[in-house]
Amino acid sequence: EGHEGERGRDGEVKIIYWQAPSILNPYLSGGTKDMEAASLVIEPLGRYDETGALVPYLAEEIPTVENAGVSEDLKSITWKLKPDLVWSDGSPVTTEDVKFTAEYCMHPEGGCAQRAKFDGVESVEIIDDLTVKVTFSEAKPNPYGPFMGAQSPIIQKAQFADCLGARAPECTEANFNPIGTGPFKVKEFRPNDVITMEANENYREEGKPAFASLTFKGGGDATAAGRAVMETGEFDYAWNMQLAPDVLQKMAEGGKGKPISAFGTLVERIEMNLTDPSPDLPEGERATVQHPHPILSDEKVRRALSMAIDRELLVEIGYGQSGRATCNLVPAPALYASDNTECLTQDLEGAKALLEEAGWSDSDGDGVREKDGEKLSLLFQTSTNAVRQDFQALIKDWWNQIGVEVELRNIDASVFFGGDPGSPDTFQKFYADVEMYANNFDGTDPQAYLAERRCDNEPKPSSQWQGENINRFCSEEYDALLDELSRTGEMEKRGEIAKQLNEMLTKESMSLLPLVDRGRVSAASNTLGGVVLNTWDSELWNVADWYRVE
Amino acid sequence: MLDQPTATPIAQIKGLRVEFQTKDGPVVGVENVSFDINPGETVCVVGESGSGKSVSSLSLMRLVEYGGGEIAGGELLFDRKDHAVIDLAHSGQELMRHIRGNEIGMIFQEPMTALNPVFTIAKQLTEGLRLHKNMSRAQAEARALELLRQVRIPEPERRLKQYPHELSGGMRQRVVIAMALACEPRLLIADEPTTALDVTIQAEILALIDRLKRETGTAVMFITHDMAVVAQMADRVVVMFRGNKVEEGSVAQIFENPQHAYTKALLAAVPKLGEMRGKDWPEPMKLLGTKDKEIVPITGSDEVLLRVENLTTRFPVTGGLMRRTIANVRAVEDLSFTINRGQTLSLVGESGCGKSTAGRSILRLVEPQSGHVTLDGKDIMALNQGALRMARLDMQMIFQDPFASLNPQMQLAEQVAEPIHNYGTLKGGEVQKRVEMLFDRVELPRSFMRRFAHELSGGQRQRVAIARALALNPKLIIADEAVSALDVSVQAQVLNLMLELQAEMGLSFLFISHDMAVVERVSHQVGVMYLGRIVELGSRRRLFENPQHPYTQALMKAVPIADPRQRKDEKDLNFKPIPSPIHPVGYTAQPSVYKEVEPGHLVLETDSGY
Amino acid sequence: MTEQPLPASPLEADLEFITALQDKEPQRPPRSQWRDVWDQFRQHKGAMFGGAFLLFITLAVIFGPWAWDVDPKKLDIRNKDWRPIYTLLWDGEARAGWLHPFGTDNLGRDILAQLIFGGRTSMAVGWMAMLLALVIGTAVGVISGYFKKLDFWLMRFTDLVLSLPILPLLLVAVTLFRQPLRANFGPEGGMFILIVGVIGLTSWMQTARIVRGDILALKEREFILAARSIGTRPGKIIRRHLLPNVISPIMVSATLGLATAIITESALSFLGVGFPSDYPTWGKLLSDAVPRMQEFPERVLLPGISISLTVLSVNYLGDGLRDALDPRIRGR
Amino acid sequence: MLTFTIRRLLLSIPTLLFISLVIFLLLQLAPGDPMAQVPLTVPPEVKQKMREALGLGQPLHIQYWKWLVQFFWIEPQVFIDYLTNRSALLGWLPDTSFSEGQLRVISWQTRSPVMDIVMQRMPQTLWVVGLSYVVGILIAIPIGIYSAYRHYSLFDQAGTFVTMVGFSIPPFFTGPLLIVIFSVYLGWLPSIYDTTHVVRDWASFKVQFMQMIMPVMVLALQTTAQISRYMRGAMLDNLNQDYVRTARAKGLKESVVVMVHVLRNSMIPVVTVIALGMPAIFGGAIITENVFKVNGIGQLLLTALFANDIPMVMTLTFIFAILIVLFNLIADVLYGILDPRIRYD
Ligand SMILES: Nc1ncnc2c1ncn2[C@@H]1O[C@H](COP(=O)(O)OP(=O)(O)OP(=O)(O)O)[C@@H](O)[C@H]1O
Ligand SMILES: Nc1ncnc2c1ncn2[C@@H]1O[C@H](COP(=O)(O)OP(=O)(O)OP(=O)(O)O)[C@@H](O)[C@H]1O
Ligand SMILES: [Mg+2]
Ligand SMILES: [Mg+2]
Repeated sequence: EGHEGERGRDGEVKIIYWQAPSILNPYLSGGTKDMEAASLVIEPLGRYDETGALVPYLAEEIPTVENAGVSEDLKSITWKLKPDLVWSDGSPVTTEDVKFTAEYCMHPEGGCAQRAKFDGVESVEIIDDLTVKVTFSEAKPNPYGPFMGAQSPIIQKAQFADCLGARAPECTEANFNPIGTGPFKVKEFRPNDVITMEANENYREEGKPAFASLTFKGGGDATAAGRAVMETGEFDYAWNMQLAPDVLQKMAEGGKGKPISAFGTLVERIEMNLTDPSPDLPEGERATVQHPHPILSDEKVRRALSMAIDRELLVEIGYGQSGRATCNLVPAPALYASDNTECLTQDLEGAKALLEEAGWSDSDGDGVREKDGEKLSLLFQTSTNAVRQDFQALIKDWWNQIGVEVELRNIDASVFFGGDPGSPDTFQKFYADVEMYANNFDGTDPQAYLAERRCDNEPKPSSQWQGENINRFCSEEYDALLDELSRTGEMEKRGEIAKQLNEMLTKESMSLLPLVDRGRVSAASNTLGGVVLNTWDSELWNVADWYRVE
Repeated sequence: MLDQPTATPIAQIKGLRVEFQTKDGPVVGVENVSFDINPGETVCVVGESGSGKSVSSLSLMRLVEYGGGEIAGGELLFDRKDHAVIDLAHSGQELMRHIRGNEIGMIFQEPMTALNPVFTIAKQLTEGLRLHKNMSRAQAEARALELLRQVRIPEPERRLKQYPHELSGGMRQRVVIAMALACEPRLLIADEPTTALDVTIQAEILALIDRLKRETGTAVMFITHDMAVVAQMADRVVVMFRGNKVEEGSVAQIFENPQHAYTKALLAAVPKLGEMRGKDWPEPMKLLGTKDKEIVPITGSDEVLLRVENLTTRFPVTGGLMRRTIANVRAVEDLSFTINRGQTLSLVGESGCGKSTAGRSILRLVEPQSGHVTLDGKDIMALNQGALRMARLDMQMIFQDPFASLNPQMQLAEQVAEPIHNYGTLKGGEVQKRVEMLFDRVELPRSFMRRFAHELSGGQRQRVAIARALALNPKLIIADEAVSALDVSVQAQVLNLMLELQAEMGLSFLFISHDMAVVERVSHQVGVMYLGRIVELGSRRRLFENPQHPYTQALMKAVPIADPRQRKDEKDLNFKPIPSPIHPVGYTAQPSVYKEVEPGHLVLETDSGY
Repeated sequence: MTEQPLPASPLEADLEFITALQDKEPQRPPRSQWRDVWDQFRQHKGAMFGGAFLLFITLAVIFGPWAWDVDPKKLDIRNKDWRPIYTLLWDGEARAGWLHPFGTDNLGRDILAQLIFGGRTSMAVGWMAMLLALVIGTAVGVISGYFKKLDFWLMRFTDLVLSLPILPLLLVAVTLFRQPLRANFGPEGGMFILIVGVIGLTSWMQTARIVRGDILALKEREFILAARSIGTRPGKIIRRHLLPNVISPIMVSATLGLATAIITESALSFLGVGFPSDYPTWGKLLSDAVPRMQEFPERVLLPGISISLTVLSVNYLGDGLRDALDPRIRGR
Repeated sequence: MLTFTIRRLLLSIPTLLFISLVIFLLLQLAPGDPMAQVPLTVPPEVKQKMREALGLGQPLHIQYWKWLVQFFWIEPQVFIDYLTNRSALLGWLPDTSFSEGQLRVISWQTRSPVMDIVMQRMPQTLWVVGLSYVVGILIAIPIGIYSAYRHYSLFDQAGTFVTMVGFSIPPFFTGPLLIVIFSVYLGWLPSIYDTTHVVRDWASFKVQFMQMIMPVMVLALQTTAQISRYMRGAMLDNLNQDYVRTARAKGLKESVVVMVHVLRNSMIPVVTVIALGMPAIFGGAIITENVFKVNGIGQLLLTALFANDIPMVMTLTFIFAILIVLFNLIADVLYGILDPRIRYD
């Protein structure tokens, strides 16, 4: 294949992330950019590959029930490290480091961003230098939370020993320059700017990485990053090319590189607010379950709104190759993905009929439907982002056509996703009728993701507006089915239940309108070989295999 | 000197015509002027403002081009050292640069602005020397020092390192003169070199130029509009009027036997010190061109209108970190006088002696420290702001600079009407009528009412200011150097106007001036101020005929007299620089104690610092 | 106070000498002030051009929607990415036509209509923010220049505002005021007020500084003292005597202010805080079009040129007005 | 002059404290949350824990006081330590360790001391923004002089036109435009600035030069427009002064008259305007830095703002405020030094 040879033979590789990494410790940040940059240096025991399958990294193999790595009762998992692993500073990797990693993240004062990965972990026991056992307080059908994937890599105990808990932020040197086992090690870290790395001479695989050094530049915007890879060839790899398809295509004509894409579970959706966000309500009752939404509580209206949307066109305008129209909240893996395609055909006439049926008709001829003197008027919010604004415009146009008045609002992403309970503009508070954003789930198991829509998990004043049930969906039937899912271990059965749950949220209740299954798009130079885009883990998961094509 | 027929003239101006291209088409600055300047001779060019004096001189330097002018005709013959006569009007700028400063030196009108504020005196003085005489820096500085000595600047070494603003006006003008003389030019052009200066300094500068001329044999073209200065300086006189030469002759001819009507009128308008000798009351000047009108002395009344007692005004000088007052400028110190209804009291004195401050303190435009001001029985000092405003109905002010005291952005009628509106003394159409009447009164055509200040001549502007002061029918008008900036002819008219108004309306004036001749003409009472105090106070007649205080005597001597036979000698002049009026906070001044030398004639006994 | 009769002029002229001695009268007959201003203004070619263009563009954005009654928000996906009509000159194949003379954007919205509507907003924001900044700046400048006691504090306040970061300020303002403003003025009106407010409130400092400096100098001029001595109250002195004399620095600030306001608005659009996304402004049209500027240069050029020309014409207009409003220059 | 300076410096302390309080309150009021960039997959309780770890829950006055202490007390100590331990200048002094174990102002985003990052960003900010200022001034001054000297000439008109156009075009347009022309089509210049590039020799200097051209030009356009307008105005004012005529009457060359006498006077107001523009250099240029990925102070502020990194934003804006107050003072003092007529106190 032409990528055999000695380590460092191919010189330098340059990666551009238009959001610059600010720290190389995923436990303290959780931001994608930081996590992916860190994945070049520190590694977990195992990763997900491009198909979502588990592959061992520092571990000898992936523990399963079959190979007795996972106990029958699903309450513990035993990992075995590869022998003779060394850190980039030459010291051996031991299970001490694994245990320390868990301690580090589970420290109550540390504010660990990946704390959820360690949920339910009761203890981490060292069996021997290479064997470690994680015990959970209850059965875990998916025990691959800790030490799996880019979110939870192993850090060196020697380096972080003094950084536990409240002292975590003081360890600037460690956070900026973690010692790892990955193919590269940090030479210089400039927060929010650029990282220069060089090949780890102690990397476990012979002849890898092919590059002697790596530059990881941050800053700018997606357009500029794409341009640098595909048009000017200054960089080899650019992350997250969230650009309109025509722009992307035009850039690809530059001939220096091409966009690459892969699909995961990220779904752009419209959430329907089932509670009343009216500013006339007293603060504290606004957008809470006490007041059902005067318009959107009616399933017919929601359905009509969904029918009016042409999802294929949205994809064409906004994502092109890197998006797929979808009617599902869980679009992948295949096991969990429902085959519902009902929503894909736009039906404006049907939508109008449905609205008539629901009692909304345009009695005064101004193009907007009314019922009981109230106008069918919606406030539609989303974060500031060119593609989302185009979507808003299109959807507004369709909804206008069926007699719905729409006011658009876009909010700065840092506010919208910020979750500050003091701000009226967060997506959790949902002081609007409908809102659009994208979300996905970690790894391959949707259980936690579906469980977000439990009754009482909605953001509300009493929970400081924290909570993930954004549209305030509540159904006892749904909750019962969720409980069943958490008790089920058998894969087929789990798939069945998950599909059913997914359809309850989408097809049946239309409380949430999935629009587009968004792939990851990145751009890679034509001279860069070995790139395999992965949506289940860090994009840079196999950077050790990258090489230069002449 | 005049009778030496031999020498060829240094400069001959023949049929000079200068045009300016303006937006409204060409304007003729000088129409037709011819005259010669002989070596070692002072030719005075006189004429009212705008008559083309400066333009002629600038043409000779070929500097009019930079002001947008163009020499449209005539010759400017200049005799260079090697006796080659060239026509400056047609020589290139390269040659002109060589002549300028080197062979022709020029002194400009405004000492305050003629020097570059950001360069030291040394730099500005040596620049020309190094250029024209190829001197090294050290040589040039040595020469500069010599020049400063020549113009008698005290402490010349120190001056070299100073900046223009650190020098007094007189010193600055001397620097300008030194600059003009630096390369020993054969022709010196002095464009109104003393107009902006005090009498005493003026006298010194005039004497200086005269002496230099005598010592170096330079020819001097002296431009002025002041006939008294002409009488002191000139060998020959050229009279200009609206761009033309109307008369030329020796100084004696011009003064004793003027031919042209304009010259006659000009001479008639010049107040001469001593003219009022023997008269008790002031009276309007006899101007040519006015119908034979009876000249009535203005007697006024004996009733006291304004009484000022122990007025003291100080300006704090702050300093140090916390900006505390560390010293005071004693601008006005223990001042007392009275003005009778319908009479005029004049305050004279040199620049900075506190005349303006005294005037302003009476109006409380600056807040006095202590003292009493009683106007018509009302204690001005005791009034609050509202009452003070009302009290100003009775007293108004006319300022020195008629241009600066009018708002350039407002129509004149509005400005005259402004006090009426402010106090609401009249309403509606009556305001208009009153304004029209005021314009008539100060002899301005009504068509001026809708003009702007810049469209008027200086005299006209000052009349507007007078009209404005009259608008409220005040009892007292404080005229702060109200005629100092005007041409003689115009000044005479304005003075007559003021006197007439006084006679007719019974106005009282506090007349502030540094011009003794003018003061002699208009005052009933005179106070001579020095360093914030009145050093001598008395009726005009007694004070002028019998000056007692040494300062008054010196002042009298310095005044140039418009009579070529009464030339002054530099030896007569004897002036000390005025000491600083700044005193530290703790300093207590002695009260002013006066000795009555004659009835109503007081002379200061306290040490005034002179 | 009794009215004293002023006697008629006693001077009768002796013609020969009076010509020699009396003041010369200005040659030109008196004319109305505004005629004069206009005459002076007319001589300034740049100002005439600027004024004409500004008038044109103002009329175009006000009355344009009647002449070109296409809805700028109307999507027409089938006809997206049309080129402007002039591309047909060299490329007969181009998607262009009189239906959309300036072409359409990537969602098929008519660019001409967007330019007209965007111009409305941009011009309105520019003018209002500029006026607001001017009013505040002038007020602060005049007050601190005129009242010595307030000077120090007002200038320190100016420093304070100068160092406030505009972006967080805007976010704060949006949070605090959007709801009430939206309730009272509608979503677009509310946002308009907010943006105008924030831009205006953060760009007056330069004007204040300059005006203050000029006022300090003017205050020493004699006509101000004269005005005080004739009993003019401070308010009136400021209004009638000081303000007209600082008109020229104010004009200069106004020109720069309008430009800055239009540009700041576009920068806000660029950073994503501003009007609703489907509400065009020149700045937003420009920043939205930047990624596609190679294929569709007209989409950046049209709003870009509109902004530049407007700013330029305001600048020239300001130059001309300054000359025309100053009677000293006008007199020459 | 000295007492004036000292007095102003003393008075600026309360002003600055007040400014810091206002900025602090403003940032507290601002919506937005440091957790915005954490993916939605991270559950809310975890985010809450992270917030607490940042000290977000504490009462306002405590947060403010902490910041004050850190900024005014601990950071200077760190600086002294740096001076005595590592700097070449004062390294000979015995090593101090005043700041050991004290908590500095820590950025929420990077969990590292804010001042370190600021210092790291200084070189590229000064190189690019500072140089553009210098270039802008160097271009603007001759344009201004000549425009004024040939008032209303073709050159003057063209100068006005070009500078106004330059002023009115936002950098987010000119930046990409230049990139498309010079990087994409012509391929002459890099579109992305390499902040790690070190100039060692001629070749590396050339690289540095190439990568600076575009951002410097984009920024210089704005400076040029403004400064040349001021320069022209000041020259026009001075060209009509009497002293110019005096200088000419001395027979000086026209070039000396204009370039020495007039220029020196006209530079007085322009120099102070230039001084007032200085803080902006240190503040960076948000949009241009972003377009060319220069990653200077401006970009730092922008990312901190969007990440709601309050300590960082607070510190940066406050440093900016200090600079503004300081340069205001410098401008005043400069005025006094350059113009011998002005004497403070
Ligand atoms: N730059 C100029 N542009 C247009 N007209 C000018 C210019 N300079 C002078 N003039 C005109 O030329 C005429 C003569 O002016 P000049 O300055 O020589 O008068 P002057 O006798 O020196 O007066 P003053 O005593 O006030 O100095 C005046 O009418 C004036 O308006
Ligand atoms: N506002 C002020 N602050 C400080 N000192 C002042 C102020 N006004 C005047 N002085 C000082 O007070 C003294 C008297 O000034 P004043 O203006 O009264 O003199 P003057 O006799 O009118 O002089 P001139 O003939 O030049 O008008 C001078 O030394 C002057 O410097
Ligand atoms: Mg003159
Ligand atoms: Mg005075």
